[in-house]
Amino acid sequence: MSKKNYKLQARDLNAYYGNFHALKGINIGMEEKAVTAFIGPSGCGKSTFLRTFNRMNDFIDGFRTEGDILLDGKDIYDKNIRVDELRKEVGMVFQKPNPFPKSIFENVVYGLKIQGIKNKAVLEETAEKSLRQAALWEEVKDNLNKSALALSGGQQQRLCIARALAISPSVLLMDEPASALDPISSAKIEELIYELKHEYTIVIVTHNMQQAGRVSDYTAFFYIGELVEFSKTRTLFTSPSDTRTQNYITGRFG
Amino acid sequence: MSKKNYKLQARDLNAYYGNFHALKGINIGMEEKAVTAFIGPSGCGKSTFLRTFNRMNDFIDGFRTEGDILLDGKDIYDKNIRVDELRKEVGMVFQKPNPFPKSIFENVVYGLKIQGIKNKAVLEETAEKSLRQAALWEEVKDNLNKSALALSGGQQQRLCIARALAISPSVLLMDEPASALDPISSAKIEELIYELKHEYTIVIVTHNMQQAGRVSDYTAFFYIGELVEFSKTRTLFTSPSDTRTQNYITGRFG
Amino acid sequence: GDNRNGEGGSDMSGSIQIDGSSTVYPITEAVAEEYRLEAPDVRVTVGVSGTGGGMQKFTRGDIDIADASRAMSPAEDNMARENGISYVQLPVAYDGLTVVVNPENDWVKDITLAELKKIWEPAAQGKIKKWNQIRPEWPDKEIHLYGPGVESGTYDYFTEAVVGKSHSSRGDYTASEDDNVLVQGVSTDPLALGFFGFAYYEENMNKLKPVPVDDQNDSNGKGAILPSQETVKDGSYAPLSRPLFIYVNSKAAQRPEVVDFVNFYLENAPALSEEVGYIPLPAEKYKEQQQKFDAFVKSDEPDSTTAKQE
Amino acid sequence: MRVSEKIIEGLLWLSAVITILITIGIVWVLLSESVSFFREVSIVEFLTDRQWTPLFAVKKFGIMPLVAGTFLTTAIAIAVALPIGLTIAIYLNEYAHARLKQTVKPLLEILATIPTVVYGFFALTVVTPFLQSFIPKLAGFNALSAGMVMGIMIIPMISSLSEDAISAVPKSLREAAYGMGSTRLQTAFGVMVPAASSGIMVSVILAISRAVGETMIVAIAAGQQPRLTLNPLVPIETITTYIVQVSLGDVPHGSLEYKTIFAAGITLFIFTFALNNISFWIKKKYQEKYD
Amino acid sequence: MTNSESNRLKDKAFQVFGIFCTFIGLVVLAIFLFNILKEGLTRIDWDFIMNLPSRRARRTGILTAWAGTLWILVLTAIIAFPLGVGAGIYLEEYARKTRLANFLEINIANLAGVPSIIYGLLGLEIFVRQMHMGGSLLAGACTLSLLILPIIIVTTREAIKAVPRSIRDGSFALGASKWQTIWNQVLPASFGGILTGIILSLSRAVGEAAPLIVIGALAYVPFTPASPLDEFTVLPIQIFNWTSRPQAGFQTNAAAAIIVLLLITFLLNGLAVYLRNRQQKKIKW
Ligand SMILES: Nc1ncnc2c1ncn2[C@@H]1O[C@H](COP(=O)(O)OP(=O)(O)OP(=O)(O)O)[C@@H](O)[C@H]1O
Ligand SMILES: Nc1ncnc2c1ncn2[C@@H]1O[C@H](COP(=O)(O)OP(=O)(O)OP(=O)(O)O)[C@@H](O)[C@H]1O
Ligand SMILES: [Mg+2]
Ligand SMILES: [Mg+2]
Repeated sequence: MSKKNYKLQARDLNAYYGNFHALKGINIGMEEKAVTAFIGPSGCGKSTFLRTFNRMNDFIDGFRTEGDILLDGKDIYDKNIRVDELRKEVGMVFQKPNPFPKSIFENVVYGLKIQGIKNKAVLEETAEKSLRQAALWEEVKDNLNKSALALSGGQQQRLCIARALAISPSVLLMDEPASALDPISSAKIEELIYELKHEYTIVIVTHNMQQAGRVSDYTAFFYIGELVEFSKTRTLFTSPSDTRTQNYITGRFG
Repeated sequence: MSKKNYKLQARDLNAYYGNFHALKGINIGMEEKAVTAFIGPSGCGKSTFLRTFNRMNDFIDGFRTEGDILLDGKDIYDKNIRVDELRKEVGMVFQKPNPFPKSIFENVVYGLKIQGIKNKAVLEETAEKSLRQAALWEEVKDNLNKSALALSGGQQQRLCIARALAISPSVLLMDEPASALDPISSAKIEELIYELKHEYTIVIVTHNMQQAGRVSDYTAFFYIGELVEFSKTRTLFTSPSDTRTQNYITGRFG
Repeated sequence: GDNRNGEGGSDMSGSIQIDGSSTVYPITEAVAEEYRLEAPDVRVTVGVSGTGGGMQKFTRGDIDIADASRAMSPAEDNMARENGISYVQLPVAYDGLTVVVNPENDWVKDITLAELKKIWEPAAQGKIKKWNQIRPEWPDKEIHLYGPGVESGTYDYFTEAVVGKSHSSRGDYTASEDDNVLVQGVSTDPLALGFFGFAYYEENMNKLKPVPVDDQNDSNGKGAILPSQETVKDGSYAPLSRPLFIYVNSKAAQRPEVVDFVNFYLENAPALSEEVGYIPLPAEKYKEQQQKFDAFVKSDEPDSTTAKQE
Repeated sequence: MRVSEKIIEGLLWLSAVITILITIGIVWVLLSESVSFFREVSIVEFLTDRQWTPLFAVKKFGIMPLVAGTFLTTAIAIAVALPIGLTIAIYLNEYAHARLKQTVKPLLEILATIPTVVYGFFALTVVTPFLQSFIPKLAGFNALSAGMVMGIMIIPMISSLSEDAISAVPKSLREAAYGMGSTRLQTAFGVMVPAASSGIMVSVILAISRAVGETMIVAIAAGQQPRLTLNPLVPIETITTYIVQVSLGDVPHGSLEYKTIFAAGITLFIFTFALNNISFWIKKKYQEKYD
Repeated sequence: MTNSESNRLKDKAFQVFGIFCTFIGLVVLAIFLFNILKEGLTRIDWDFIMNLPSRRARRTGILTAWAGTLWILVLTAIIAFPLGVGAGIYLEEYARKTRLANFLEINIANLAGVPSIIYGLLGLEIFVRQMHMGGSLLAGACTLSLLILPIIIVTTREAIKAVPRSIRDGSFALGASKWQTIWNQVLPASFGGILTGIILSLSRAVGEAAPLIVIGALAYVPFTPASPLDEFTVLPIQIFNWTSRPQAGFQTNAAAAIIVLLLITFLLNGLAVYLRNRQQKKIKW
């Protein structure tokens, strides 16, 4: 392994759901302020891997890892790591929209409120900023006190993105954040990702290879729990070194 | 309106969620054994419209329609129509995978079982056929008795498709069936749709315009509850008559 | 006294339904248990709905025999008449009401009926609060009163005997339907004074101190008298002993097993009532009851509707 | 098929409507006796008199002391059971291991199955002496220990049913909360409890109903002195205690004294009716729906 | 940082408090069980289980009491289960938001708050008197069924509510009728929750004494019931009766009978917990 200072790194990572070996000996390093995309067929372990970075898998009974996951060189599975601090540092957007059963405003400022921020001006300002970033502001600005559950699926997902942005994490994990969005919102999110990478390290799982191509600097291709190939996005899409990658990106896959 | 014999038809359809006017004066006719795609920005009413065809909106309090929906020329909101019979005729696949908390096999044959079919050979045969059509057979054939909830999201969605196919409906409604699938499975579903349209009338909601272009014969573009444009897919994508359509398909939309 | 040889000596069969007072219940239960050895095919059941509940069932003709810790009220008698039920009332034992204090109480050696009245009469409410208000030589400490619930026959009888009018007493005392609860209260409260059934005192002698009562009437024993089997039976522990009854329905008395059972009851009541903590009537009283019952069975025609009372 | 569907719906409808018949039955039984009670005693006296002595020679028919006693013991019970029960529910859901939860939950449910007679004696012979050791003014019979023990009894109603409600909240909400860096406490109180509020409300309603209707514990340990007070240290009497006392006692049925229990019963009925409507309204207002 | 530290502190504090609360419940339970076991365990032997009642504390037994309790349990379950679950299904799945539905809902919430003694009065009037069942097992079971019906209905509804809408949608979209959807999807998925409600309510019925006393359950029954129309006694009444007897021997008997009563409810609960856990393992949304 190179001695480079990665923002996020996995070393000999194996992960198991009970007896099922979901991730097999993964070694990867992700650079700071870059966008890394995870691609691969359904069930290959993309989500599982993504969720190890903020330890969301901790809740799943029977899930365990071997090997290390490093954030800024520190093992996040270390005993001294505080999971809540880790998650403030590593934000996440999920595959299915999961707004809280609260108002839109309360959803966005939730992360701030739990950090003890009560200043109304600050909350409102952050809410507007995050909602704008998530391309939702125009649609909801007059209805901030409406229940978030009354929004359409796409709107809900954008709200979840706004919510994650509101606590300004340094890493943003996104598990197919756009799969429930229409192309326009989706394009906005892509733009946003493009802007955000100047400040944040972003890891995105996507099924949309065009999307991966557009937004990411690096792409990792997974296949049945293995990291098959990891390189600059352009390289991976133009001259993949593994035939499985080749087959997958050209859609020739079985 | 033309006197053509449409498989599915909406006449002056208005739909409301309480006071919210979700669909505004929709007139559309869908041909038999053709694929019609619904596109449009998030929240424009695609799902709402799709769900009127098998009356899934009946369950939503405060939802009501004005105007007619015709299946084979018969009003499906007629008093004499039996909703369960209608739904056997008009199958549906949802946006979020919703497998039953049963085994994979039980999921697929559910529709048959509730029709009173108990013959094991028939059930098994249909299960295999439907799972093959949904490109899931190879992955699950050894685990048919495993709980469907243990499958990954993509696998779950394909299971739901198989489940809908098992009762051989004549119309198939699909609400972004592929938005949770990887490109490979997605491509298979597209292929499948292509095959199925020789026998079935298919209506598909999608956010993926490439997909719409590839699979559909006709495309309808919705915008804030209105049907803006409906024509042959090729026509709509190459020479849209409405500027809103134009803006949307070129991604220039705000 | 378990002096029978366990063999069933009777070929009677049928069923007898008894319900009513929880105070009388232990005696009836004991009799029923012994009777089973006598006539194993007679199904005797005993309930405890209280005298009021038992009487209601009895006066509707739902049950054959009622256990009662008080005599039937005029209203209940009316009800029986309306429903065409005639009956006989048979006293079966005495219960002695015992006045008790906490064992740590070293000042009360005896108490007079007048003093009890002074404590318990309605006028005492909120006024008699200290021991020295009753007798000046008693200490200047609060007095805490314990007694059975106002709906119970025991309370009814106590107020009648002490205050002179039933259901007439102060209300600010600690009441409980369950005498064990009162035992618990008095035995943990040094300032307590309470009263309840003799059996409860007898079983908890080490936790309670009984108070001899002087009714200031020398015709039935001089001075303060403690309750005991003897003093109750010979009438010297007056007026705080009360009779317990059973009532037998005349229609039921047409059935041989009921007659047999009631005779058995009266025969065995002396021994069994003592065994379960009550005080038997004098022997001749039982004879009287036996004769009364015989007469009742003979005289009473199936279609007779006249109520028979003492 | 359509016919059998109709028949099934009809049967289900019937079983729902039976509950109305039950209510009619209750009201009829209570009303038929209390009407003749109120012919002899004015409702004004019943509601305003500050004394309840129907069984004494000098009869007073003011229901207030019994209502106060009922309210007092119930309030104490809920004050004990709600914080403890809800804390347990949250602890088991957010903090405890699955296996601990699976053991503890049924163990706690045992508390609800112990016959209330036993609780009554426990309150009287264990809790009261224990409390007396640091509250010397505490009477031998009092609302405090009866209420506390009643609270312990209803803990599992709140803990189990609330836990069920919290468990039923979609997993994705919990993930969202943790994903934002919430602590377990913040997840619990910021997201899970509000999301499960309707279920928690139901558990509390059931617990209150149980406390209001509880008879044996208060009959044994709270004393039987109708007294208009909110002092938890002295003996009181609840409506239920009074009803059970009279209906099992030696009072002649059909007498005015006996009819008081129906008047008391209908009061209790109205009381719970009002209570339930309030919580019903709260539940309706704050209920959230998910998919 | 101070803020997040205080958050963490609160979190830890609550954890400690949570352990404490759980512990309190369990400790009280332990004290209970210890007290009862200490007093009653020595009294339990085969004779105690199989003897008929007797006035002598040492010779009496609980045969008729536990037999009556089992009878009552089974009959009550048979009557209340279909009614309660049926009403729960109706209200949750069929009832539109009409006035009747609203009224039913409030009504049931109210019934849940009616004290058991009033159900006793109702049972006495309806079943014992009007329907001439007398003080039989059937009358007792009917009375207790009414008592626990609201609890079963409310918990059934909650359990049904927890089944996601999407499952119903899936079923309806396959042409399932309403009842097929309920029978094949909703009920299996909510069975665990329904079971919990029924256990809680049955365990309440098992410990209930007051309404049965009112309708005329007996204290002395020297035979075991052979049909639902027989007279009966139950353990709580036996216990209630014994605790009010003056002789110390009966207090011991009461403790012993409580042990048996608890054992019955434990067995019941154990079975249900087992079923519920198996269910929860199968279904994870
Ligand atoms: N909680 C779980 N318990 C057991 N197995 C699981 C669990 N979650 C996922 N798996 C299995 O682990 C494998 C990887 O799942 P994962 O969700 O990471 O796939 P994915 O690449 O994100 O797929 P998709 O593109 O469909 O979201 C799959 O085979 C799945 O069946
Ligand atoms: N149950 C409901 N009650 C009230 N309003 C609703 C409901 N469902 C949808 N709506 C509203 O109706 C409009 C159309 O919703 P619909 O779900 O049909 O949009 P859609 O085109 O499918 O969007 P998406 O692409 O995000 O799925 C939206 O504005 C939405 O907020
Ligand atoms: Mg995934
Ligand atoms: Mg939609």
